Amino acid sequence: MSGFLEANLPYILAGISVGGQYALIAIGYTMVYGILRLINFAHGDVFMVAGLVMVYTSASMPMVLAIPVVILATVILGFAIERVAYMPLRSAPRMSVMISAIGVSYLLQNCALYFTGGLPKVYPEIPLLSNSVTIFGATTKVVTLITPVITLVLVIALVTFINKTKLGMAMRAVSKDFETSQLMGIRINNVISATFMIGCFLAAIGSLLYFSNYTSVIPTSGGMPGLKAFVAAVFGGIGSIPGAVIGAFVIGICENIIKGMGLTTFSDAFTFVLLIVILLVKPTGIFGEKATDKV
Amino acid sequence: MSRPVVLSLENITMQFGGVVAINNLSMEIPEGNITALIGPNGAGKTTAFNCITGVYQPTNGIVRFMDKVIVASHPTGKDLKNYKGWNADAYAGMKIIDPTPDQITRLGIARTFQNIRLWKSMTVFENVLTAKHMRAKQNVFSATFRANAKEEKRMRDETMALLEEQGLDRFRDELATSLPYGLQRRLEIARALATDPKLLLLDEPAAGMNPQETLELSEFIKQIRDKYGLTILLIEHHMDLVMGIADYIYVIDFGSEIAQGLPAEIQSNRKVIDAYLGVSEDE
Amino acid sequence: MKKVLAIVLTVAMVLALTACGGGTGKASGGDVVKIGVYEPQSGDNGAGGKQEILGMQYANSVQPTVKIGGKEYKVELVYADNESSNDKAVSAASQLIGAGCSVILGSYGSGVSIAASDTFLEAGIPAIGVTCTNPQVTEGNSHYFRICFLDPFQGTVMANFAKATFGAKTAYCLGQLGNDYDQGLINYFKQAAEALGMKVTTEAFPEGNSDFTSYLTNAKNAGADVIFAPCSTSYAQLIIEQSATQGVSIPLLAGDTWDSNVILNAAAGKNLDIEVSTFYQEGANADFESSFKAWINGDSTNLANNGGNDTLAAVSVMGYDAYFTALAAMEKAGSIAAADIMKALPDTTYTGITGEIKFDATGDAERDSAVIKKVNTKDAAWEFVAVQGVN
Amino acid sequence: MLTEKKDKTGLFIGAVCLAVLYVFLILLDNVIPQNSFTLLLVPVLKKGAIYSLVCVSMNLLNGFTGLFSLGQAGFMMLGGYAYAIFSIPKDQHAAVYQYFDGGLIQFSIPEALSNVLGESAGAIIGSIICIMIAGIVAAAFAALIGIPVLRLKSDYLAIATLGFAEILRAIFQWSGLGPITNGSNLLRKYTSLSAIKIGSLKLATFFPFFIAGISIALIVLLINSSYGRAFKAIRDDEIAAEAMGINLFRHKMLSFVISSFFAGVGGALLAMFQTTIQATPFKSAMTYELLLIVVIGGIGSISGSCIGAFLFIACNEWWLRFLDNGSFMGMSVPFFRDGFRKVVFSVIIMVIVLFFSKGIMGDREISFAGLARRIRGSKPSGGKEAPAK
Repeated sequence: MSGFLEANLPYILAGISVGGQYALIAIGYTMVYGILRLINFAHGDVFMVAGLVMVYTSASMPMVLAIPVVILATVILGFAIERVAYMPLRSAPRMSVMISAIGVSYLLQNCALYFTGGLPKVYPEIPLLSNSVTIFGATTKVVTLITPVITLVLVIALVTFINKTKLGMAMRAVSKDFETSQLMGIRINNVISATFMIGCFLAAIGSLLYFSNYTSVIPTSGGMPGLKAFVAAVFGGIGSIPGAVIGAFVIGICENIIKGMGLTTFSDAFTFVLLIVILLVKPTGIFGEKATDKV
Repeated sequence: MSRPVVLSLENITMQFGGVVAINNLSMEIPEGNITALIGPNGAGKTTAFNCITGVYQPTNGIVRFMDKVIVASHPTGKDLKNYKGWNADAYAGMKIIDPTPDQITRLGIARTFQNIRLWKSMTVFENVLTAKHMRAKQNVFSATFRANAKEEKRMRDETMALLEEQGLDRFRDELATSLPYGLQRRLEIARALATDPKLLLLDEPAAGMNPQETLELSEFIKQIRDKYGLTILLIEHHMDLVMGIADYIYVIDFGSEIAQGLPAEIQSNRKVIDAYLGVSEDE
Repeated sequence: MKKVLAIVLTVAMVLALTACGGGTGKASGGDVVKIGVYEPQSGDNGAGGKQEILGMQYANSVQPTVKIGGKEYKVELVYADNESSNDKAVSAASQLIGAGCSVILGSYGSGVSIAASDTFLEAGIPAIGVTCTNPQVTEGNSHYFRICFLDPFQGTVMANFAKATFGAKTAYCLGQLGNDYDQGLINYFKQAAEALGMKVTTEAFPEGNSDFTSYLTNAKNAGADVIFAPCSTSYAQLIIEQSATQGVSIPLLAGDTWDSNVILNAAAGKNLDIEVSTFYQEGANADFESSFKAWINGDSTNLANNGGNDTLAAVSVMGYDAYFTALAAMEKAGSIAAADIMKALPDTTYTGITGEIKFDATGDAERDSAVIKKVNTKDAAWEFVAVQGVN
Repeated sequence: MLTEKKDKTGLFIGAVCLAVLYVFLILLDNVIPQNSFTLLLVPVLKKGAIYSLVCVSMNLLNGFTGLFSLGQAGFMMLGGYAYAIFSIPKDQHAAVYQYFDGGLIQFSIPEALSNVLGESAGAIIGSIICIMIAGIVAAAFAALIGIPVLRLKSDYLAIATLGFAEILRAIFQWSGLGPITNGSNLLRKYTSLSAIKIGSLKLATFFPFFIAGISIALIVLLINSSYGRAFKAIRDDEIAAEAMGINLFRHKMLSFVISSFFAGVGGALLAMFQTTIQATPFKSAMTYELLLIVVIGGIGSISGSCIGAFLFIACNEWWLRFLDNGSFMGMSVPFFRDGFRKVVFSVIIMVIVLFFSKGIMGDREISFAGLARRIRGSKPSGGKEAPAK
């Protein structure tokens, strides 16, 4: 048994930790989609920018200061992106907004390329998170173990926030019916900005955890995690926060089990197979609400 | 009632989650008749249309068109457990037939929509022409390579003729959505006629029209019925229109039939008056 | 607002156009000879490409002119970024041809070199590969030469080394899916290793992958004695980092891509055994190195391009030698015309920092040994291990 | 019935413009001396023509049928590979498939035809046959993929097609399929654009324009046919389209398959242009790029897609390259270093997306008939060339 654990625990651990990081990004996707019906393609790149900001800030200030600065900068970035790139297109067709999102993603990646000169940047070690620990004979970083805990705490906090506060209620109202909420006097733009800021806050935390584990930041670092997180959000039923979290863990764990089975070539492909199967069986994801068109 | 029945609904029940939108509705529509389906807002009229045209699969019941079963359903699985409507076992042995709307249209049932659904990027002419696509005798290759120019010309000529007849030819190159409201309704009817239907379903054709327009519409509906040998089922709120042109009327409220009969009978029916005026129970 | 924007955009476009027209128009002529630097400056191989360019730039600063046929020419380096991507190869190559280059140097990464090869061929411009090790770069191409060793050689060297030094019975190979360099080198390593009686497991990771823990666990579970992972440095950094935190102490072997500061930085202070095969060992030529380092340290951009410190990468030294090989070919040709240089190249010889460069019939440099070095994790420096041949 | 008739003058002007363009391209390849300008112009023209075709095919799907599909790069890859696999000469197999014992497919269509018809005819006809195969392979895969994914709606369709493209890419890179796809390695030495010539008359630039021209013409014919109208009906209002007897699944499938066919043809041309092909570049970023071009050109505008493609390629690979080189007209500028080009480029894209969200053409078309009328001094009336909104 101990031999089996020692051989296979790393896969599960990696899966859980990756799943937790995907979950934090996926929440950003799912919340924005819930309100604006927009796949925010730039979200993965915001996550990457958070990583880069950390690289640069940690070089010039102590870690206790750097972490809040990174989180703040990411939240401001999210706010700015929403105001500049999405708000002017509020009444435009959905395709235009999505293109704008792709454009922002393109811009962020290219800016990152310009500033880093295309060289991979080494993510700083965050004390405590980056230390190694051994459990059941499997060695891993502290961050691997902490990630799911932090994820769950944040998700619970978020769900409470959405259910108990006035702003949270406004978010739910807007996601149910955009126009009516506007008529009811909800300040739509504030709600949307808040959604983006929460999404980016979580992405910043996700980036701290993710890059502590995988310590290299390149301009395309956000691409794959972003895409996987989005798949997780769709998998769980886009618009649903618990769905996104469960989807993220399922995808993270499955991906690593697939790698462990020696099917490494198809580990990414498998994620998409899983997605397509789910979409065909339950087109709106596991927790998605069935939408019917009014005729 | 010697005329053959074109469309018949048998015990149609439609349940959304826990809400029974239509409960055990049966109707018979004889050939050449103008039949009206009336009822207060939210009574389930449009839902009935959607069950006939394949947009929704009814939870229970069958629809016959020209003596052929075109829709058949009965509750199964989870739906059966939550089923609140009429007799769940009535059609239990029957094979479920759940056609798509285009299959229904192909059979010869065309419809219009309560909230006008014209193709907004197309002109008036194109809107009608596109509806002819279903019956066009060409495949994608012959269409692309213009191999069957005669067919294309036939479609265009017929479309033009239809537009002239409806008095829409003046607007042929206008965008459909730029027309005044009343004309958009007419265009929707013209578009439905372009599919060569035997049965026409009109969903509140007079909605938003003034009395003059409504009067013209009544004439128009009778006219097309005679010209194309149509059978017509219409949903309407305008009592003037309904009483003026309907041969027979069904009244539903909260998904169930509360009355049926000739216009004169309906006009004096106590239940109908109560349903429309919202009389409370104790009165 | 929109109109103003439209006008501004149009003006910008026109300016851009004229700038290109102007810039390239007055290109040739004068006493300038142009050498095209066809290298990735972004993408997966951006870091390596930049270091290779550093070597050429340094060489250019050492000798900015060349005397051909009694006439002094100023040597100008023209750069085109192929973005480590084959689909940008043709236009980057055309840019160099358009600029009137007499000879092309590069590229880091064999795929992009192969992708641009036909474009250079059609233009009749010779190209000198610096560190592209795939046999297909020069095979069947009369215009493509190279000054480094080849993958079949390198793969065999590493297999021999794994057997001789670690007594390896099982090897685990890990490369990037879709990367011809990784897969090619692994293929030759596998052939040689199996011939030596080793058991070889190969796996591939998808592009953009950052979680290598599962792969490392696979290696461990396969009972591997060595891990051969000749991938690009972006991934190498992650592999090193994660094998340290996972406590996987299996020796990591790799090819020339890993000879980079990135690896040193990543491995610093970690308990790992990392050994790579490469073209040049730092410390072999002290004079050259100290002046090269001084040059790097003298400019912050250079320092950044070298990965933040002044450790010399072998690719930089190769870049330096490539530059001088190109000059030697021009001198031999007695002309700056591309066609003449191409004719002269097969017979060109040059004794560079990395040894004697002499081309064989296919246009490859005759190299019979590779340097193997290992990371001193304590000092974050390279340590010489051996010069290894095939036999 | 006036507008029903084709405006003869318009058609004539269009034909003349096209003929002039084609003659110019042939001259460009053969007569006009190469200089630094043409050397940069030619690849941009070739790639622009190829991207035009791919973008028009994407527009057919996204712009005219309203299906939000992000699988275009995957279908291009299929086409490119199919083309390359069937046109690598026999004696090159050992070299190309060096790790896979010379590969599985041991014949080359252009080569076989060359033996019968002579070299240039064989190369031209053979490559056209291979391009057709490329299209058919892409279309066949689209038909298979379409069965499940076309039942999905909007964003779900987008993410599923994106997923399929990624799956295809992984499969093509898998070494298990190496004897056919060469695994992670390049395919090369197949019939490239430079082999397309009649005697000494080079057609390397003409050829992609020719194939793309025919393909785009076919797409335009399709869009203006009864089926094209049905596609637009689906885009405008699916429910109404279905109620008017248009079979949604069948028509969506048709559009998907046809679009993929032409994406495959585009992929084959791209393979010819690049002279090598590898699965790596055909990732989602490429599809995003295509989508950007479609939007910049104008969703629902064929001529917009073409203009967008040429502008995009020219900016990306030519006009803005000076931004990377550290100097502008001889002056050195502090911010100009590698990567700056892409920053400027993406800012331009954002400006277009935000301030010109209808794109260059909106949903209008360049109309030679309208042009003719304008020359004659009368105003354009109604029809396609006037602003639609």
